[in-house]
Amino acid sequence: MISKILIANRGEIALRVLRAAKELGIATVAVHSTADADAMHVRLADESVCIGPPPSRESYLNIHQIVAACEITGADAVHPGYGFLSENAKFAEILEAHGITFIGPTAEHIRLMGDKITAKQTAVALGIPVVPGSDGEVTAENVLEVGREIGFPVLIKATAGGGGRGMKVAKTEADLDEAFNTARTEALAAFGNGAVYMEKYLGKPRHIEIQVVGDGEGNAIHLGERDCSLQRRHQKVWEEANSPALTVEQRMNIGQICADAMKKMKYRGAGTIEFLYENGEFYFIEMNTRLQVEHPITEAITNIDLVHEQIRVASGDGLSVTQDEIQFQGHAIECRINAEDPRTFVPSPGTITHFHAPGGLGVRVDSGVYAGYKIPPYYDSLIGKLIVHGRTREECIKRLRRVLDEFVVDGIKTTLPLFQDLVENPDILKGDYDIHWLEKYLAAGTEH
Amino acid sequence: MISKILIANRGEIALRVLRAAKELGIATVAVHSTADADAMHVRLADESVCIGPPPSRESYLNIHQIVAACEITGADAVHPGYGFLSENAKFAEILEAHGITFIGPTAEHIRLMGDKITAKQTAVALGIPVVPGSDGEVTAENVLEVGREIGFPVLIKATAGGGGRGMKVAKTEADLDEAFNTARTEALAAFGNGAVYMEKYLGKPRHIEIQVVGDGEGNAIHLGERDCSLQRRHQKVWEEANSPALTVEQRMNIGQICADAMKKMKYRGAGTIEFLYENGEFYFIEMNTRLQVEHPITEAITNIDLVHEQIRVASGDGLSVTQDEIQFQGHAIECRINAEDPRTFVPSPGTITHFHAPGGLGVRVDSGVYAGYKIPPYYDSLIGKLIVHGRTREECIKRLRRVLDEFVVDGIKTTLPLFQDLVENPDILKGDYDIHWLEKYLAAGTEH
Amino acid sequence: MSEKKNGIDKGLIRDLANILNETDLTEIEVEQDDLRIRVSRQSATQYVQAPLATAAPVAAAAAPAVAAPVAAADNKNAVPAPMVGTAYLAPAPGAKAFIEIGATVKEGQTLVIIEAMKTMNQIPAPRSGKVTEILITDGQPVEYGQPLVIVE
Amino acid sequence: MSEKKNGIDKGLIRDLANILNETDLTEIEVEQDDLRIRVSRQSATQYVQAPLATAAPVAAAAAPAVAAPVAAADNKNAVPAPMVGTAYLAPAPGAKAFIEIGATVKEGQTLVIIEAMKTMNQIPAPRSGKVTEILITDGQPVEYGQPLVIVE
Repeated sequence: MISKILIANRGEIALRVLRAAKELGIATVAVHSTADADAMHVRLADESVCIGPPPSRESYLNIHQIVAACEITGADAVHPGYGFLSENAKFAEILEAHGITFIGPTAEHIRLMGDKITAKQTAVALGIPVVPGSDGEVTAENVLEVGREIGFPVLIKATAGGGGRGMKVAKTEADLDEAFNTARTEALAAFGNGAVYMEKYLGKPRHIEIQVVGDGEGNAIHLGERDCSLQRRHQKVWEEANSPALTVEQRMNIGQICADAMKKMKYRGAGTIEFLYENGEFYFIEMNTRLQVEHPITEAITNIDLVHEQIRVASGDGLSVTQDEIQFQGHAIECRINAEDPRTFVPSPGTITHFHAPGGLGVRVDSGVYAGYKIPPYYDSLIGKLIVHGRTREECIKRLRRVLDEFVVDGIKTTLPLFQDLVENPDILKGDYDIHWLEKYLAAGTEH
Repeated sequence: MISKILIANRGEIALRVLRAAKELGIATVAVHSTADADAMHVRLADESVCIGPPPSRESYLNIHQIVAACEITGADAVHPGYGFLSENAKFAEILEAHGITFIGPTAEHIRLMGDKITAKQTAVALGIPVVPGSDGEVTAENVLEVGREIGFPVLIKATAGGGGRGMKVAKTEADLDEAFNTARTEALAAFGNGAVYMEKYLGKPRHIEIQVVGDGEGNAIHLGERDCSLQRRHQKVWEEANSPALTVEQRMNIGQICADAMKKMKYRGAGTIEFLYENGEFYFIEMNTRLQVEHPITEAITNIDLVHEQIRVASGDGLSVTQDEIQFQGHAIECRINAEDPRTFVPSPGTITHFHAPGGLGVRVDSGVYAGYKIPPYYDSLIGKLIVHGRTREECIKRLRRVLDEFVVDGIKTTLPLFQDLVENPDILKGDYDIHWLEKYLAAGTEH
Repeated sequence: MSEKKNGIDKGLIRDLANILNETDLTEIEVEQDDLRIRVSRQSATQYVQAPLATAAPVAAAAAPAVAAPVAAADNKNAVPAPMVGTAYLAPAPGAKAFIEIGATVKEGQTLVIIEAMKTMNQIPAPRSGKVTEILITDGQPVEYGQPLVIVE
Repeated sequence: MSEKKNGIDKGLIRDLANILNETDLTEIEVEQDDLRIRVSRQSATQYVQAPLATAAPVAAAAAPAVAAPVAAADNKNAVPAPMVGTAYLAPAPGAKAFIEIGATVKEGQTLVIIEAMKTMNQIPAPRSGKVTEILITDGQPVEYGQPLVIVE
């Protein structure tokens, strides 16, 4: 049993974790830098400890200080949130050495999935589909055979490469010879090494991720997918559950593959398996061994509180549901409200002079800010998440449109106007977008 | 088709209706008294019209002004909310005469259910269970027979009576003679008329109401029940869906009876059939031919937006769901946040200096107030509704407890502290309460 | 950050501060490119201005259905509409207007009529005086309390 | 940023300030291309008190895990805790305390020790001086920045 959780994070996710702990009747300790003394979760926590000056490495990333805060408060568990120390295997080990429960997976699993090479090897071993590629170098002799095996279009890449040089796409078999030869020549010229390898080429993939939770004893469930294709500089901006692109059958199929993989590895806690998706196929990118920012859309369509589940499995109480009890209800969209210029994305820290969250049916706001709150300039710009639920995607979008008009954050610039544009966009309304869509849309907007 | 809705109400319900209209892409007109010029829904509406001075009878109850506001804005429909003109048959008729759609039932149905006697007759005719009673006077000859037919305990009441005089309970058959004779004697002494009649006696009933929606064409559905037993001076304070007292079978059974009744009468719009409930039996009290304050708890467990349904059926688009598509998911509780002293219930109008709504999973706030809002002293004291949803009643209550700690309304007194007490009370936690519980609880608190 | 940049910033800030003091302002904010400077001074008594934002929490207030000349609303000589409806300046289309600017009116004399629910309501002058302003046009919708005419 | 640009800005700001004063407004904001200027003045009559509530939006602030004597936090002579941990006034239980009130200490001399993660950290005097106050008790948990001792 966990009796007191120290929340080793800040901002909306610290508040999110605090809410779950309070609902479960568990005492809470907020740790904070000197810049966050006025934060909402600090005010709401049972106890608080200042752990250092504003820079993260001296406070939220300072393992020593966080463990010391556990010691002086008697916290017997730590929830790391996302970012900061949430995927730091050493932190998990140190906590374990001190007899403190880390609310997350084992250090071994964090390490395994934290390294791109071992993560991909593990995925293959667990039956999770990965991007097909040549096992090593392709040569003039086997290039056609490997190309046919992988399936066109394919990408030829320099093994020594980087920065796009020595990289060529062969759309069909007819393009293969030329692509192979050009890539080799470029590679030799650029890197003094003409060796190339081959991978499946994905032109317009979507980013689709599967939420999993395991109890560490060999039971695991999946909670369907989230479509996070709308990104800017690899930052997710808008997420949906379920994906407008998947059928129920595809969902349950890839979900089951992921749940089975988690059972096999005896994964403990919440995790997300990220894929690129194109033409009905899924290709593993990475696994995040922690809670994601966008977890509330999964909660909206399943009514399952993922932080409750994390705390349950960390306590040894197991999962609260079985796979067949999980029902997917309706559609949910999350908009990330950042303190940024909605076009240039330049951060806009400052004091929030007025804050009014929208209300009504199907609306959730996760935010630690309030009227009078001063956004410190030291951390990321996410100041809140708006999650809207509807019975259908259409109802959800209509509701989102209404809700965006109600949301008031004065005193700083936010990304709210971007979402007001997106909810009117025909591609978004159709759900017709890939991971390049938002960057192209923003680039086009700047040109005008 | 409806293209522009005039919202003939104020406060949170005006905002509630506005939200639904916006989601459906329908233009909105807010009408308001001079006291409500700064109201949230007035600010959010497409158009607004000031219709009179603060007193309701000169503004929100002034049919002339409201119809004139429709005329000058071109509104083709009126949503009456609850209270004010929502159950005024004449208003519905006048709108109809002006070619304006009244979003509600026919004037005939409003009138039928607005009169206690015709309402009870209609209920009986439609197969809705009513409180069993003697048809007229009981005499020494038939008193035992009637008593057995109704079932003990029974209440003997003076036909000329009032104020508890000439009223006696017979718990069992053995008490009957004495109760009958005493009641007759008292009745004769008090009213000069010894005639008495008999009714089923309900000692500790619960208030349970069934939500129905009909399309006016003979289709109707029920959306389960709400338990509104926690009342003070006949004002509901805390409502739950589903009731902690009913089984699924009872729910579906009484629900079906109500839905069938609405089909038979070709009821149009949303309505609520209110019952007293004791020992497995339902006894009709009255029918409200409008939206109820507490409708959001039904929305929380069904994901169906009742105002959308009202607008749909008023537009002739029919219901969006059939009975077998309705699923009841989890448990919801509503707390009415009034600007009142939480113990004495003395109204506390004034300026809200700080307002911070709680957030997170399963939380809905319907409120038109904001920081800086001045509560006018002319209208009722309801300033917001907190609706919390969980997968089970236990989860819902734990969440409610967390949420109440987060809700900040500064500058005035509110009923929030009452709810903080109630969520810790053993009877409430067990769901073990009747319509007298809250009054007794409050009386006991005052004594200490 | 270069010394030069700091120097320029500081100079500008000093200049802004001087302006603030000289002009008796309490706040100046300047934003250009990615530079933003705000200088402010609190009054000695520690009062701060009422947050106007709280009086206007939503971006856009609803457009009144009718274009009320707000400035006139507080004019004590204004005659307000006692009801919602459509205001007319003449008893019938094409007829002579009840009043014109500069006219002298007697208490009780009809100024305009307001039509509501097919009924024509004569709006009388509340007092005798001179019409200095007519704030509505013929056929304009009006809301309760909206100033119609100024009679001084 | 060019001198000219600054000069132009200043002229505009002064002009805006004059307009503000002449018109009895309280705020003017001008935005053109990527330049934005806002000038404001609090009117003497329209002050209201700052809602303190906005600085404390939740009913009860979290209890700090440690009881910091807040008043001392701003004392420039206070020696703050450089880390989280348990503070001890003596090198071992029962041993003589490092310091006592009235003692004179030299820069670098150990004032207290803070134990964190089984490690004893000596907290040295940042300067020579006289100990006028000891703000913690032996074995008390302390947070980052919490004042420990006052050395004047």
